[in-house]
Amino acid sequence: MTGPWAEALPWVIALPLVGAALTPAVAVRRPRAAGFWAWGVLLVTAVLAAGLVSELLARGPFSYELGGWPAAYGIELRFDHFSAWVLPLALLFVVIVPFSWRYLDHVMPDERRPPFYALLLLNAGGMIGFCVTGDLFNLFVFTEVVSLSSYALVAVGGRGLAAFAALKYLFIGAVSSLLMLFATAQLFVLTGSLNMAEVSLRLAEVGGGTAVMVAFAAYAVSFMVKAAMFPVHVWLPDAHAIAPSPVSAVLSGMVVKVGIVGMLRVYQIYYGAEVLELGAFNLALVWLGAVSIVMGAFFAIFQDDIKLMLAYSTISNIGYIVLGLGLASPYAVIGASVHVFNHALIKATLFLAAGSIIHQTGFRTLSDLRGVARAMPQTSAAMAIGAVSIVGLPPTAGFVCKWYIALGAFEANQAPFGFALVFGALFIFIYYIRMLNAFYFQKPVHAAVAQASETPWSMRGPVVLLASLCLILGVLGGIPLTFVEPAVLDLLPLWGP
Amino acid sequence: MRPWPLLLVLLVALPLVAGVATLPPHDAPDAPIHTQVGARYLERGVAETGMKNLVTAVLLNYRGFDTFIEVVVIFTALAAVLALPKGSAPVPKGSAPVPKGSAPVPKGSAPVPKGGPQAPEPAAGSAARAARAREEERPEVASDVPVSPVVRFVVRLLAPFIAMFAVAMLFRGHITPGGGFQAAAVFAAVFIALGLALGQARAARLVPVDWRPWLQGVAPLAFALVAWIGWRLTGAFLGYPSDDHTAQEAMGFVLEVAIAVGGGVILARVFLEMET
Amino acid sequence: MLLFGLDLDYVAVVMLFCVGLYMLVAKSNLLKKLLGLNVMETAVFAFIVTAGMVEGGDPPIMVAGTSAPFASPIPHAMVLTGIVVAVSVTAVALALIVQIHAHFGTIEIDELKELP
Amino acid sequence: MSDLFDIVMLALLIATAITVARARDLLAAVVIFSMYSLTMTLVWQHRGAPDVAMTEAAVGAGVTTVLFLITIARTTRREKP
Repeated sequence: MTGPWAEALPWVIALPLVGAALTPAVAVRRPRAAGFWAWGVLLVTAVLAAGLVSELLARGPFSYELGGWPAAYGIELRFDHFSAWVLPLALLFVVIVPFSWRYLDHVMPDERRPPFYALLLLNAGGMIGFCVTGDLFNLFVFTEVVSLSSYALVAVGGRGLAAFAALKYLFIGAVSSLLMLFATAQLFVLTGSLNMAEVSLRLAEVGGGTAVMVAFAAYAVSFMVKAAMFPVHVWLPDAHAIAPSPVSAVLSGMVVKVGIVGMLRVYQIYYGAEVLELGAFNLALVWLGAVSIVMGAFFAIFQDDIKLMLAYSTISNIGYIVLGLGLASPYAVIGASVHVFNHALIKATLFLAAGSIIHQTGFRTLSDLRGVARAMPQTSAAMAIGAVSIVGLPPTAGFVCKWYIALGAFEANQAPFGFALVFGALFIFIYYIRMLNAFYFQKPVHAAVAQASETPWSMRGPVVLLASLCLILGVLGGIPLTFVEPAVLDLLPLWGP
Repeated sequence: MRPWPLLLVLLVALPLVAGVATLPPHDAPDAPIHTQVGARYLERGVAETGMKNLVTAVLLNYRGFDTFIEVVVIFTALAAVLALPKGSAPVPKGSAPVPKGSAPVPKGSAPVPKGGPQAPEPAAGSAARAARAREEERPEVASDVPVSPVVRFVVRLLAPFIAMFAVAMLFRGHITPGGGFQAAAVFAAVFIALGLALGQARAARLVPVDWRPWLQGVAPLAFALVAWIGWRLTGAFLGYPSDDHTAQEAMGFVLEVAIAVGGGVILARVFLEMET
Repeated sequence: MLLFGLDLDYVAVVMLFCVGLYMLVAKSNLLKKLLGLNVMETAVFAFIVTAGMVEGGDPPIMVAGTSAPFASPIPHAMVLTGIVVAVSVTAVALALIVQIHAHFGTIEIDELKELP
Repeated sequence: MSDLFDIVMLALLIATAITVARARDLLAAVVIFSMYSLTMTLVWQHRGAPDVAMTEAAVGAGVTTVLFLITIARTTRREKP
C-alpha cells in the first residue's frame, strides 16, 4: 500500500534533531566545521523530504504509526498535501546555511558556532515535525522546539537590545504556547483523545457548546500570535530586524508560517467535525487580514532601517495569507496557500540580500545606503527582483498568489477586499520604490558605501539562486499549485461561508 | 495602577470560565477522558508494555515520541544558553570596526525609528554604563562567598546519599512514581549543592570536559538509537517488541538512564553557564 | 465540588491563570513577569491534572495496594512533558534577563523603554 | 474531609500566587513562588498524580527556584515601585 519512502517519515524529523544533538560533539575540535555539518544534515533531510513528496504524488496522503500503536493509542504522523511544505522548507534551509558561514564572522566568535548551528537544526526539525504530526499534544511540543530555538536565535547576534527583543518575543510566544496547551487539554477533556482525526470524529459526536468554541478561540489567538497578525504583531519587528540576517530569513520566511499551518490543522479538525458555524470567524479573519496588510505596509513606509522595513512587510504579507484563508473561496485559499511558500522564498531573498549589503558596507538605513547599487550590482539586482516580487508585479513569483487571492475576493463577492488588497500592494510598492530609488538613483553619501565590494561567493551564490528562483517561479507558477490544489479542494466543501 | 491590565485579564478570564464551566464534570469515571484512550491503557497497559507504572508506560512507550521531542526541548534550552553572547566584552575577533551583522549601528546613522526601542546598541555611547555593568559582573556570586564549614560538611556527607536516591528513583521508575526526569533534577541538585559548597571549579570536574559535548546530547541520541533498534526489531520507529519483555525492559532502561544523565548534565551546565 | 453550578476546582485554576497573566502584563520588573508566566503555566498544568482525576481514584500504578478506579495516565504524561518544557523556557528567559541587566543595568521595563 | 482539604489548598494556592504578585522583594517573591509550587505538589499528590507531584517538586520547586536565585544574585533584589 505505501511505498518505501513512507518509512522515512519519522526519520525526516529525527535527522535534524539528532544532527543538532551531535553538533557540539562533531565540532569540538574545529568550531567552524559545525556550519558544514549542519548543511550536510539539512541536505540529507531535504533528500528525505523529496522522497516523501514523491510518495505523496504517487499514492496520496499517508500516515505512519509511531511505535506500531494503532492511530489513537500512539502518536500518528500524517503526510498530506499541506505537509509537502516540508520540502521547500528544507531546501530553503539548505540555501540559507551556506550564506551564514561567512556572514557569522562578524556576528559571533567561532566557539559559539556549534550551538548556533544546533539551534538552526532544531528549528528546522521542529518545523518539519510541526507540519507532519497528526497529534495535538505532539503539535504543542514541536511548537515549543520551534519557539524556544527562535527566541535564542534572535538573541545570538547582539547584546542588550537583541536580548530585550528576544525576551519580548519569549513572553508573548510563551503565552501563545500556553493558550495552545490549554486548548489541547480542553479538546482532550471533551473527546478523550489527542489524535487529530479521532478528535475531529468525536467532536462531531459531542456536538457544539461553549467549551468547543473556547478551545477554537484559544487555538485561533495562539496561532495568530505565532503568525504575527495585526493586533498581536508587536513582537515581530524588533525581533526580526535585530536577528542576524540568515536568522531573519528563517524567522520571517518560515517560522511565522507555523501559525498559518497550525491554523490550517485546526480548520481541518473543526470543519471535519462540523460543530461550529465558522462564518463569523472567517469574516473576522478577512478583516484582520485586510487591516494587517494596510497597517504593515503603512508602518513599513516610515522605516529607514531596511531590515525593520522588511520585518513590517512580513506583517503585511501574512495579512495577505490570512485574508485569503478567510475569504474561503477556492481561488483565494489556493492563492493564500501558495503564498505561504512564495513569501518564504521572496523574504529569504530580500533578507539575505539586505544582510549582504549590511555586511559589506556596515550601514543599515536607506539614507546611509544611497547609491549602493553601483558598488554591489548583483546583490542590488537580487534585492530589486525580490522587491518587485513582493509587490506582486507580473513576471515574478509574488504575482501568482496575489492574483489568485484577488480573484478569490471577487469570486466570494467580497470585491471591497479585493480593492483593499490592491490598495495594500500600492502601499508596498511605495516603500520598495523608495528603497530602489535610494539604491540606484542617488549618490553615495559614505565612502564605505561607494567603495564596498561584492560579497564572497558563499554569500552571493545563495542570494543569486534565490532571486532567480523568484523569477522562474513567476513563469512556472503552476508547480506549487499542484500540491496545494488537492488539499484545498478536499477541505473546501466543508469550508463555505 | 494602570487599569488596562485588569481589563485585559477580565477579557481573558470570562471566556476561560465559560469554557471550563461547560466541560464534563472532572471526577466522574464516565467522562471521555476515562473511557476513551485512557481506558485501554489501564486495561492492557501492563501486558502490552511490561511497565507497572502506566505513566512511565505512556511516556516511554505509547507516546515515546513526545518524550523524544521533550528531551530535544531541554537540549534546545542548553544550546540557547550556550549560543548567547558571554559577558559584555566586545564580540568579534578580527576586524572590530565592522559592525556585527545586525546589532550595532555605526555612528552617524540616525536611531532606528518607531516600532519599539530600536536604538543602536550603545557600543561607545554609554561607556559608563557598560563599565558599571562589567563591574557588577566581577563580584562572584555564591561560590566565592565563604561557606560555613558545617554546611560544607553536611553537603559532602549527604551528596552521595542524595545521588543514591536519584539512582534508586531511576531504577524503580517502572514500578514506583519517579523516573528519568526526576532523577535528572536530583542529580542536578546534587551538583548545584556541591558547586555551592566546594566551589565551581571542583564541582565542574565531576563532568569531564571531553565528555560534555556527548553527555549533553545523550538523551536525544539514545532515543534515536532505541528508535532505530525498535525499527529493526518491529518495523516501527520506536516500536517495542511486544512479546519480549527483556528487550522491552532493556530499551526502557536505556532511555531512562539517558534521560537522567543527559537531563542532569544539561541542567548542571545551564547552572554553570549562568553562574559565570 | 460545585458552587453555583460552577466547578470550583476549574474556577480556582482559572483564577490562578489570571493572577499569573496580571503579573505578566502589569508588572514592570522582568523577573516578576517571568514569575507570572510560571504561575500561568502551573495553572494550566493543574487544569490538566484535575481533568484526569477521578473521585476516590488511585494513581495509575498497577501494583499491589492500588485498585480501580484509577486516574488517567495520559494527562500525567502531558504535564510531565509540560513541566520540562516550562523549565527550559524559564532557563532561556533568565539567561536573557541576566544579559539585559549586564548591558543596561536595569531589569525594569519602564526604564528600558526610556533608554535612548 | 476531601473537600475541606481541597478548599484549604486552593485558597492557599491563590493566596500565595497573589503574595508573589505583591511582594516587592524579589527574593521573597521567589521563595513564596517555590512555596506555591510545593502546595501545588500536595494538590497533585492528592489527586492521584504522584509522578507529576515528584517532578514538580524536583523541577518546578527545585531547579526553577535555584535558577531564579542565581539570576537575582546576578541582577538585583529589589523591584522598583
